[in-house]
Amino acid sequence: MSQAGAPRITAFVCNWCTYAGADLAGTSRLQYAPEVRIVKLPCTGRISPLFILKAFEGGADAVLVSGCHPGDCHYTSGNYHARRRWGLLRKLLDLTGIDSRRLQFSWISAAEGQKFADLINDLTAKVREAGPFAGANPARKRLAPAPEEAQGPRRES
Amino acid sequence: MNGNIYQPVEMRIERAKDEAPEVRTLRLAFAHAPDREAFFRRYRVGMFGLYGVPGEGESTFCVASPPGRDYIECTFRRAGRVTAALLDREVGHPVTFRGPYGNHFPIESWRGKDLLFVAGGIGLPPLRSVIWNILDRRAEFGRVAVVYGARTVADLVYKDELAGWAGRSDVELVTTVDPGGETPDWKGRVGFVPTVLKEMPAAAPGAAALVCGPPIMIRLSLPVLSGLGFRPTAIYSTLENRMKCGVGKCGRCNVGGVYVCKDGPVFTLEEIQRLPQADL
Amino acid sequence: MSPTPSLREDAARLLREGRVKLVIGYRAHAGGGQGPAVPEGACRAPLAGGGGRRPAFIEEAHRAGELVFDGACSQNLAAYLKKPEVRARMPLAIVASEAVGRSLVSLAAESQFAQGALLALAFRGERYEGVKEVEELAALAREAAPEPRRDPDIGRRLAELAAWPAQRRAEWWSARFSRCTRCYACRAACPGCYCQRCVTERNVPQWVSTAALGHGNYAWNMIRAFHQAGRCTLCGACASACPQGLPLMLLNTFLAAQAAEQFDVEAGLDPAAKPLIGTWDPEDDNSFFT
Amino acid sequence: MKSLSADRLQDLAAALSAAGYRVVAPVEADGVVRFAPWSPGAAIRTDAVPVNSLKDVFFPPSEAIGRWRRSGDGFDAIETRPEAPKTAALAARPCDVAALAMLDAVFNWDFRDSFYDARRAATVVAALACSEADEECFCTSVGGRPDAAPGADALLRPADGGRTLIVEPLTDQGRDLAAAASGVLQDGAAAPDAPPEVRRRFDIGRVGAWLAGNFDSPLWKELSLPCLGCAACAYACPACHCFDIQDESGPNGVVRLRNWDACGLGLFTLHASGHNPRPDQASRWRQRVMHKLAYAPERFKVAACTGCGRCGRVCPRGMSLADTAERIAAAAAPAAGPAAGVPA
Repeated sequence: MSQAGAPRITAFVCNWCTYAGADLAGTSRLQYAPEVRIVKLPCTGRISPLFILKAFEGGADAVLVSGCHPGDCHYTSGNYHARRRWGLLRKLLDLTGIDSRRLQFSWISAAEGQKFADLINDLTAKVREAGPFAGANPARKRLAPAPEEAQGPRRES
Repeated sequence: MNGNIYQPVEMRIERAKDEAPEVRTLRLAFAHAPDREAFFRRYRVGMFGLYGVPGEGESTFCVASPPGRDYIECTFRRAGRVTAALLDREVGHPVTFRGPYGNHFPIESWRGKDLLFVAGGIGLPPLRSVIWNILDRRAEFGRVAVVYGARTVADLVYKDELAGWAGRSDVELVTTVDPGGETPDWKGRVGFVPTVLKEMPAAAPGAAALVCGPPIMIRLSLPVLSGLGFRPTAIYSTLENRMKCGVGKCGRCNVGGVYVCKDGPVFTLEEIQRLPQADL
Repeated sequence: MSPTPSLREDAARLLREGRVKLVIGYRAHAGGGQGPAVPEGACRAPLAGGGGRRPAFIEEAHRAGELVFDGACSQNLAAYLKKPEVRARMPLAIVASEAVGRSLVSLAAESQFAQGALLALAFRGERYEGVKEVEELAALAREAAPEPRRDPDIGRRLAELAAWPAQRRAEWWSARFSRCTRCYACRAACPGCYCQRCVTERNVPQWVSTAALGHGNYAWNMIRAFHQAGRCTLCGACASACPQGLPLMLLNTFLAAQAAEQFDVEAGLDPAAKPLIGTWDPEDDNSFFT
Repeated sequence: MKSLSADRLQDLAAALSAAGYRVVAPVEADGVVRFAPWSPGAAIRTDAVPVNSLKDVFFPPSEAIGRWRRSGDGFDAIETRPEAPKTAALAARPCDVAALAMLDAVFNWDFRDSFYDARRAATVVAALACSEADEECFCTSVGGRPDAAPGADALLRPADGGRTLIVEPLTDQGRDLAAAASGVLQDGAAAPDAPPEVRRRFDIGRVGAWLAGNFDSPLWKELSLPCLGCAACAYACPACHCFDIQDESGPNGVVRLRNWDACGLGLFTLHASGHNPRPDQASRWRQRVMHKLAYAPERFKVAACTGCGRCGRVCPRGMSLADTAERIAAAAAPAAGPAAGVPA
């Protein structure tokens, strides 16, 4: 469900741990905030900085990146590679106006359904508190295909 | 008269036909009758258009169908983003079109004259519109011969139409495939186009040759055509430079003093030879 | 003593002996002179004209006399190793200031030229050091800069930015990026931007918009800087090349400092260095993960 | 004679702004002087050639030329009109104004570009005659001059040693502009300053003759070696006009953009098949020079270079069209006279 002012959160998660954790949260019927859109990748090592930029370009209020705990990568070292990239990228984005309220990282295993639900709730609350990013988002695409789209309610897609 | 010249018209895919691996022909119907009328008022064989999918972009191909239909057809191979998007579209889906643009073959000057068409692979579509235009008005022209080759039998496009032309007594059709490209039941020739072309009869006075295909085929066919008696002013081809606007603005197709989208795409060999760095 | 005679002699000898096919260096611009003083803000890339210095491409020993070197030779010639026309003339020699030297070491670490394909006619300041292999160039660089060198003025500006709220930072950068015309002079001038097809030119899918608009300019400037993280030697070629005067060195210096702080990496000092992005350590900072 | 104190240019801008014009002028931001929208309080810089040219006013780096809304498997086109507010371009240099002849020609030579034309029609150009020239200036080599701006609607001519600007309306639009600004203009005589000396760097006729016969000259390779293949020169150029068309989509719709592009960039002519008819920088630099000094004069009867010198000022390697033309003129010299070494 979508409502005006609801934060838009994009989560890039790995297939083996965090996605399974999210799945567990679902099958365990844990309640968590519904605003997150999950994009499943084979491994956090596959999550390019371009994905994160694209999410902000498309109007995400926050981006979550999550995968297997260090040492648990299904492909041995994908998350280690990724961690190094993000250590730099998050600082660069922070410098240019996308701070840590908008870009978060976590390790969530397949067994951590509760952690996933808690994280999403926590993140959603923080993003709600920070408010919509649209006005301040330096990456945002500000092209209105249809003049009325700019003001219109967000469509579920 | 101050309309947006970059605004395409809407077309609907009426038919899609796979010609060869990754090569498809789309038959497109104009969504709005005035657009169709405007198109056919200006369209002459040889002209091109920009076919598009909003969100992906536009791609330039010749119009492969003749005047006198209520649709247009284009034949293209998967190459980049736009052709991939066009291949994804299904019958009934809309696409966009701008055109017709560019110059055209001087077909009226060929009345009563013999015509030799030489094509290789995906080079047949630009000539196909001319061939059908001629066949629609068959009595007005002299002998019509078509030499068409492809790397393999599978790569030949318009297979049904080739069969139709082969069955006509007023068209002389020679099809050929490169050595090794034949199948057990292949009835045509085996050999490269320039080789097969050598066996064609000499040019009659006023005859014209139209050549379209890969650069290497064109390059090797030209001396053969000269040997058959075709002068550079009687040999025609089309240039396929990369284009974006199609209307002589964006500068991409500029070669020498020529804008291919305005002064072409149809050129005589003599004109092409005067262009610097022509791909021949 | 002016270094030029020995530079010219070495260049001529290398060409004459057939050890290199090409020497890339600097020559005085035929037009010459500094010209009238340029008003502040005038249309001029700060180092572009380079005080009347231009790149020289010398293939014949008798032309080595055209070579000059002085403090005005500021263009980073290592960028020419990207050009197929230049690569076709390897082995070659490059007149290497300290900045060019560090770029060459960095490129060697990234296997951008074969061993023996490149010699440096090396300078330290304006002192000529002679013909150097890449390893010797690296030793020179380490000797010249035992401590990381950062422009203190840039450090001050970064500290100022860091103290602002995020929204103000976003607005400040957006105002600057809005001037970017996507001419890619930054990319062209950078020795490290050597991808044959840049990510902004990949269109299936189009990750980085090529439009000179806010979103495309932000994504482009982020990705350009990020792709240099841990690789940039802070030569300043990109910023000098930018016609719009975008503060690219703020981004580069910031990332270089981060690379040093987080991963103890300093680019351009070790031809055997492993790439920062592409390697990892189990002990890398994990504190930003929940 | 109408004139204006040179330090009152901002007042002129303010008067025009009050009269409903959007004012575009050389203003400084972050140490860079650019042709950009003027806002109250901003100083108008007449002492520096802006880094971008007047072209940007009519042909911006990116603009929407088409829009669609998605609907099912299809799209609904949304009419896309140019944004063309009533504009006054102040203090454009004569070389920039001269380039409008090239832009007018290419955007109208057959199909008419409504986006360019709408802004052209909505804009009044008040040129500023030059009082200084730097070493990159070469307008006099390509038929221009620093103290006249044919094609402008008005000319601001420095006088009284730079203290005064004489306002010379040249068209009805220019007269409208002067009328709108009458409150800040004064009557009375002023002595026009002598124009600066702009060195003539090459003989354009000789260059043209050489270009006609030297497409395959080895000189192209040599001249292009320093070129790193960016678009700084083309984007700064007042006459360069090549562009790309790119679609940008979102969940609900599509915007088709026209973005600047340049023949110096390697991908400009790259076919989807991988074939590139201009495979190296030598062929790209040749295209740029040929297009400016041979093809455009042949096709449009106007050179696509007005000698503004920006290419030389912005090139990261200090290349310039003037340098290239100079080299060409030198190469052409022996052939121009009786051929040396050839027995009569």
